[in-house]
Amino acid sequence: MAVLNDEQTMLRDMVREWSDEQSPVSAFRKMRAAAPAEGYDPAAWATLGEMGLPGIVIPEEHGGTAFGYLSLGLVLEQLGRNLAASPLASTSAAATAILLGGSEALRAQWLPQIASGAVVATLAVDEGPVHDPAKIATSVVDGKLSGTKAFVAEGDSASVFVVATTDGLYLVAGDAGVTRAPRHMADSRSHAQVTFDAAPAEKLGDATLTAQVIDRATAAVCAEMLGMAEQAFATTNDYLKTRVQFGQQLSTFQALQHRMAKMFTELELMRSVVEGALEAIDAGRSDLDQAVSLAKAVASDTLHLVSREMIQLHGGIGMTDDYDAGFYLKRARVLETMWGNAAFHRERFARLNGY
Amino acid sequence: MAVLNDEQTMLRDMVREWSDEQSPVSAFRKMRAAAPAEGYDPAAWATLGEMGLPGIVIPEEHGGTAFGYLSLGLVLEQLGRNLAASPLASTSAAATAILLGGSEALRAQWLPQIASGAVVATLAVDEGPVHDPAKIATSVVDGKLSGTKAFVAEGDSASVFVVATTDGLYLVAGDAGVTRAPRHMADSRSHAQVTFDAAPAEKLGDATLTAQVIDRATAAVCAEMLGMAEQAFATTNDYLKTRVQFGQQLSTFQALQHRMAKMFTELELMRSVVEGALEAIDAGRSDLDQAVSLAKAVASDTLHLVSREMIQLHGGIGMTDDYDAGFYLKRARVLETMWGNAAFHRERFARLNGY
Amino acid sequence: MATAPELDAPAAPLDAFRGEVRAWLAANFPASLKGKDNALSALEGPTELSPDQSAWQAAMGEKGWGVPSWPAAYGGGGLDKAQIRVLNEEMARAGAWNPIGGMGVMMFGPTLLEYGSEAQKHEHIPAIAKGQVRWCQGYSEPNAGSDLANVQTFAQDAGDHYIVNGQKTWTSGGQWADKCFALVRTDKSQKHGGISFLLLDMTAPGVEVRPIAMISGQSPFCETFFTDVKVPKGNLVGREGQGWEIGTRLLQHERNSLSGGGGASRLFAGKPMGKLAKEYRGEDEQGRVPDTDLRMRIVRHEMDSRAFALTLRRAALEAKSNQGPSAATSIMKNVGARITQDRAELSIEIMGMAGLGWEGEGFSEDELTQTRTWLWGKAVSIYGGSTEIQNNVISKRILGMLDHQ
Amino acid sequence: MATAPELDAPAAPLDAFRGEVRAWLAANFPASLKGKDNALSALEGPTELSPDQSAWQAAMGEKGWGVPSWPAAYGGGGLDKAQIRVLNEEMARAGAWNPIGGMGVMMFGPTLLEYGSEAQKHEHIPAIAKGQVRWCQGYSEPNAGSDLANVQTFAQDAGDHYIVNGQKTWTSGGQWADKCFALVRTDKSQKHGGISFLLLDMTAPGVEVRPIAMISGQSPFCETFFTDVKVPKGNLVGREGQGWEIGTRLLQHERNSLSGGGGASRLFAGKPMGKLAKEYRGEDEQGRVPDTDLRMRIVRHEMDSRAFALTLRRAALEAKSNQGPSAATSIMKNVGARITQDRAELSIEIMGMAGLGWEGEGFSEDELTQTRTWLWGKAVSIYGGSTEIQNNVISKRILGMLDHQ
Repeated sequence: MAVLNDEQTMLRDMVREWSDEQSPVSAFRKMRAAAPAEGYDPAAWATLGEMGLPGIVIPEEHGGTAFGYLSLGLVLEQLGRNLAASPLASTSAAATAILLGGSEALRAQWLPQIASGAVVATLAVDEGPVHDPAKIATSVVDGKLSGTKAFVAEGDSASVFVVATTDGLYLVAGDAGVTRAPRHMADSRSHAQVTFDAAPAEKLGDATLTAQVIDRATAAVCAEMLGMAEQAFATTNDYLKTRVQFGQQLSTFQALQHRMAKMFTELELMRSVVEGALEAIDAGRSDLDQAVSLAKAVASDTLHLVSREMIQLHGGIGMTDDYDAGFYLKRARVLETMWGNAAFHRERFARLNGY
Repeated sequence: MAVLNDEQTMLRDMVREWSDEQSPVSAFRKMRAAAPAEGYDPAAWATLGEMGLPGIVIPEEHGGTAFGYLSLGLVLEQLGRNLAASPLASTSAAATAILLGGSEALRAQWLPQIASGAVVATLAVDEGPVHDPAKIATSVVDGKLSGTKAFVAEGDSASVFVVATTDGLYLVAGDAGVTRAPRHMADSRSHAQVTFDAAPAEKLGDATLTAQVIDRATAAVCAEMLGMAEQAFATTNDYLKTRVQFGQQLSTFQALQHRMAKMFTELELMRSVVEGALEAIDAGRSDLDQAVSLAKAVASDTLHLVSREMIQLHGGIGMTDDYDAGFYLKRARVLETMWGNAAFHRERFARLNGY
Repeated sequence: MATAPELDAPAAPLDAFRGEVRAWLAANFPASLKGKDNALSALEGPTELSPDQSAWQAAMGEKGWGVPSWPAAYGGGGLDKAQIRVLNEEMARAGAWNPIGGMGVMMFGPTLLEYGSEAQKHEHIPAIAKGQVRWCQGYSEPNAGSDLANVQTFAQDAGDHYIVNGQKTWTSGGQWADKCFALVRTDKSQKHGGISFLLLDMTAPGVEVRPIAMISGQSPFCETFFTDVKVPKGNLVGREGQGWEIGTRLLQHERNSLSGGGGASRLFAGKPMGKLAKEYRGEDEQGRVPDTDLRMRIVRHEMDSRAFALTLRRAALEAKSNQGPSAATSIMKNVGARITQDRAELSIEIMGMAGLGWEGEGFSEDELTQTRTWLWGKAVSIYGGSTEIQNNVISKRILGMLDHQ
Repeated sequence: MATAPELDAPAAPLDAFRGEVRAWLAANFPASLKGKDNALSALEGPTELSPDQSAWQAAMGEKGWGVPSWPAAYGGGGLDKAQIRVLNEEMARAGAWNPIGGMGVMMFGPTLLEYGSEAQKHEHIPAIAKGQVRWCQGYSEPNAGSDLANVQTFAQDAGDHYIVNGQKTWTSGGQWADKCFALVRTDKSQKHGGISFLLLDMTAPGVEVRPIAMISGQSPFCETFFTDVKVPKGNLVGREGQGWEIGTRLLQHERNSLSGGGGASRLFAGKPMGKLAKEYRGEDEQGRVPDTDLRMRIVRHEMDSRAFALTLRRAALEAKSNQGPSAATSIMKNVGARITQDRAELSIEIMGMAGLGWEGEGFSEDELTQTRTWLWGKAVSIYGGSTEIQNNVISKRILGMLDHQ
């Protein structure tokens, strides 16, 4: 746990309490059964809005709290622990793009609405099933944006899109020229293919901004992954202490103890790199690209391990849909894939380090 | 264990008995202390010669037994178990080169002397510290061979060299134009830098032959590695049953049991791929290059694991020079490196499979 | 010069049999079914058979070739190993597959042939051979986990019959099964020795099944409840108290079919990973998979698969020779599970988001199948003796290690 | 807006102290010794000090800056944490290193400051601070392994002194040590409570040491035999029976120095792996390490190293705040050992045969050192609490798991 100031500690404790009491995994299970068109529970999102969470990375002048990315990470970690479905990560990344690249008019138009939770925004970058910011065909001609984006998170509900094009980052708002096709994925969250056909667009910045925004979106995802890994591990640890086989608690079997100890070791390293990336963003460090690739690679590998071991160490019950382990496993792979998997970020890290 | 015919079973049992009784690891320890110029115990080599082992891959018409590579592997495995220092692997690979590429006159001249153990032969390919058959500068002009070969196994004692050049494989015999500089390595075996300065050379074959001979030399090394891994594991398993800590045999600790079970699993796979490569050579299979790369990669990884775990599971005593674990560790890394390490063979395997 | 024995040596004297098989297949295997076998179908439950499927099942059932090694006297094929190999080769050549399967064939039939009475064999074996009766397994109980001997389901002696009460779980195909072979307790005074092997009718009064939904979206298992179920004593296989011996023997058949080919090799089916990667990721200027990290992990997996295939071959050769059972057999379950799971994880990684589809538009049928295969595959290291149990077995039985005192 | 606390925040009020340090270093640190510290020197034993080395040791000893946090009253530097950071920064800037080290500094001194009598502190601490007396550790015994409480060496009460008999092993630097702090048994009726912490003179009659040759070719450890060794009772630290408490406290100092920096970070020293790989393997047309498999393993290692560095930083920040001791501390030993060993294995792999030289012609000095470093590094997961013991500790103390009953 990073060293927090008082307001960060309060924020974390508030969200943790809300998550455990109002949004446990059973809330996600209900949402899955209800299958709302948005891909999340609108009432829960409204509550997050009342708590001011959509404004964490938005300046106070635009209705936010400007707590920054470490604070956003604390929130996403707590939500991730119980798999809360919310558009907070996507909306915050899009807000950051508007903040960093938007004109004063654009900021004034959109940031307050985002901060209040009234508008859901998202980032639309990849055009295929694998993250590859170098492979973008979407283009803008005379202020009209055309192209198809695959697997856009929160694409079902977003009314503001921050879109990567051959010419940098653009903002598309409203429904004109926008077609959504939902993609039902294993994690039961919102993903959609979004097609832009001469949609009116306003420029936010060039390819440098695209990269900056993707790095921030990636760090946010890492925070959600940290919470998931933490809780998947804790749930498994509790289960081993409850379950009796051959007359012994599973937690007394040394082979399992050492596996858990090794997983705990990886989790501590994961926490360090994820918090390190969030802090690097807040500090505006020049090597934050490396910090983010380090975080995403380690977070992906660790969550992969923990989600696999959660199933294996639970045995048969972990394979059942009535139990929560499958939710962690499915969401884990989606987040591992999002914004580049461990392999992508290892390659990027090597190149950034010149070898 | 591959299915053996009667003569193979007899051969294996004979060598195993000799190795355990006449050439245990203590014999290697004595050889290290005595540090003979040859890099092995000449008396032991003479005994192997009397047993007919240097002729295993040599046809009967040239004084050998023509048992083939699976049989050679059985012998090297048994010698490897107790780390016997002998030039058998190098000599056999060189003999294979003469057999496959040599004129009738060359075969008649050298194979009988090799089969009897009177002449030690070896293969000289690499010119740097890392195996790379694509990087060869040694060349032949008017039948005179010039170039420098690094880390030639048995380079201290060999009187016949099979040398890779820009133009394929050549045979250099005797001392004319040949200079040796010993390289004292961690495994306390014979390695030398050998410089050829216009040494008289006879051609054996082109680059295809070079590749064929290296594959056979590699498979022979894998067999030695198999014996080493087998014995390192068995010694460790015995130790865990002897050693008592906290009032319990180490072998009763489940965390160690599972580690040993996993290592045993890898060893069984290792045996399959090593025997598979040797059988592919004897059967003249067209995909023996893949079989050899598979064997060397798996053998290297497995011996690496077993030799590391041998030290770790022995604890402090494994770190002492009085104990044998260090010998296995040091020899393991040399053989892992020889003829390409696991990384080299994984790359080669991928290319051979077209991806 | 010594040569290694060939597993696939040509069998010339079998030419006549080969001709017979080929002709029979040509006459009986409907061309419309060529290659239409589906590895996941067992998880989805029985579907309505098409007329061609029904005809094919009836033909194979009549011929006994669905269970080619079983005695002809009980409706089996009565073939020897060489003939079975020819049959398999010709089936593969014709794109035909075996329509007779399930637990009756893989596990229960071989066990009943060994332990059953004449009456029991005549009653049950022909129906299995024809694919007419589905069997399920009543072993696992709630809270017992890997401790199979912890049987609480009790069969009370009531003269000429038993009254069975208790609960089983992980009953594979329980909702579709006609009958159940179960471990029940007939004696509470001893753990292993109090277990008996009993055959139950799933349609009998007092039997209730509830399907269990799995993470892969399928429900191939049930919870099964027995409440005062009346079972004739003629349904006891072997003696009272012999159930643990019979039950573990049956598990050997299960393991052989899981590791030797059956389940595991079906899951291996499909294209090489390198090929799949090139389809989804393209190739670089040197013709390589461009993601170097992924590529090196594909190599490791493909090498692991080949090493496993060579080990299966080696164990088969060793079993044929006089060397006795191969120690390699003990690793099959774990390595098979590892390769199955690694393959699935690599596949979905290669496909990216497309490998994580659940249903609906935007995914190919292969992609949606891959998601389910990946999730279902997590079971292979849990069921039929978990990886942890296998490691215990290796360390105790093969390596001679003892329990903590 | 919230910002993370900075570990390396500028310390303006320390400017005067910084100036003092800089001036003192300029006056006292011999330029010839710049950067000449050697991580392996501790394994090779003491060497003849050059005049410059002697002068540097004497200067630092006199100043007390070799043990900067120790009280000035006992010859220490008497500096606070902020001052120590400045000292370290200025030392690094000047290429200077601490010539005062060894077990007396790392482990025994801090423990004696906590548990020793005034007389003991005045007798021993200043000599350690000046680097004049070498200490060794008498903990491990043959056949005890990781079970440190299995102490057999017996100290018989003989009035004003003890008569000590027994054998210790893994006595680090025993052959070069002047004194030894040892765990001895003063009561055979209880395991932990019968252990006492005793100081012995290595030159006393009845003490014999035999160096143990290691696989790396060095002999940094000894077997130590005590035969009727007479030890005054004034050499008992704390009470009789308090030895286990004092001894484990001392091990905390050892672990802190191994994981926090000291030993481990010394072994990390050296160039980045990517750079080393390019030196030995060249680069491809895109400037990458050409061996793709090796390259991806280098990335993993470098990432692991950075994650560890970030964890060290995080634990330090957490310790400074009021959050209490960080759970991250429990992983330091194992991760430090893993990184040290992975680094060494990667280094010799990169170098190929050149990384496996033992002695003589054909290898650079760096290459020969690398071989020894690799081999010696196998010890870091064994000594000072093996990886297995650390995993036991994590699972019991952090994860709350219990022993098998």
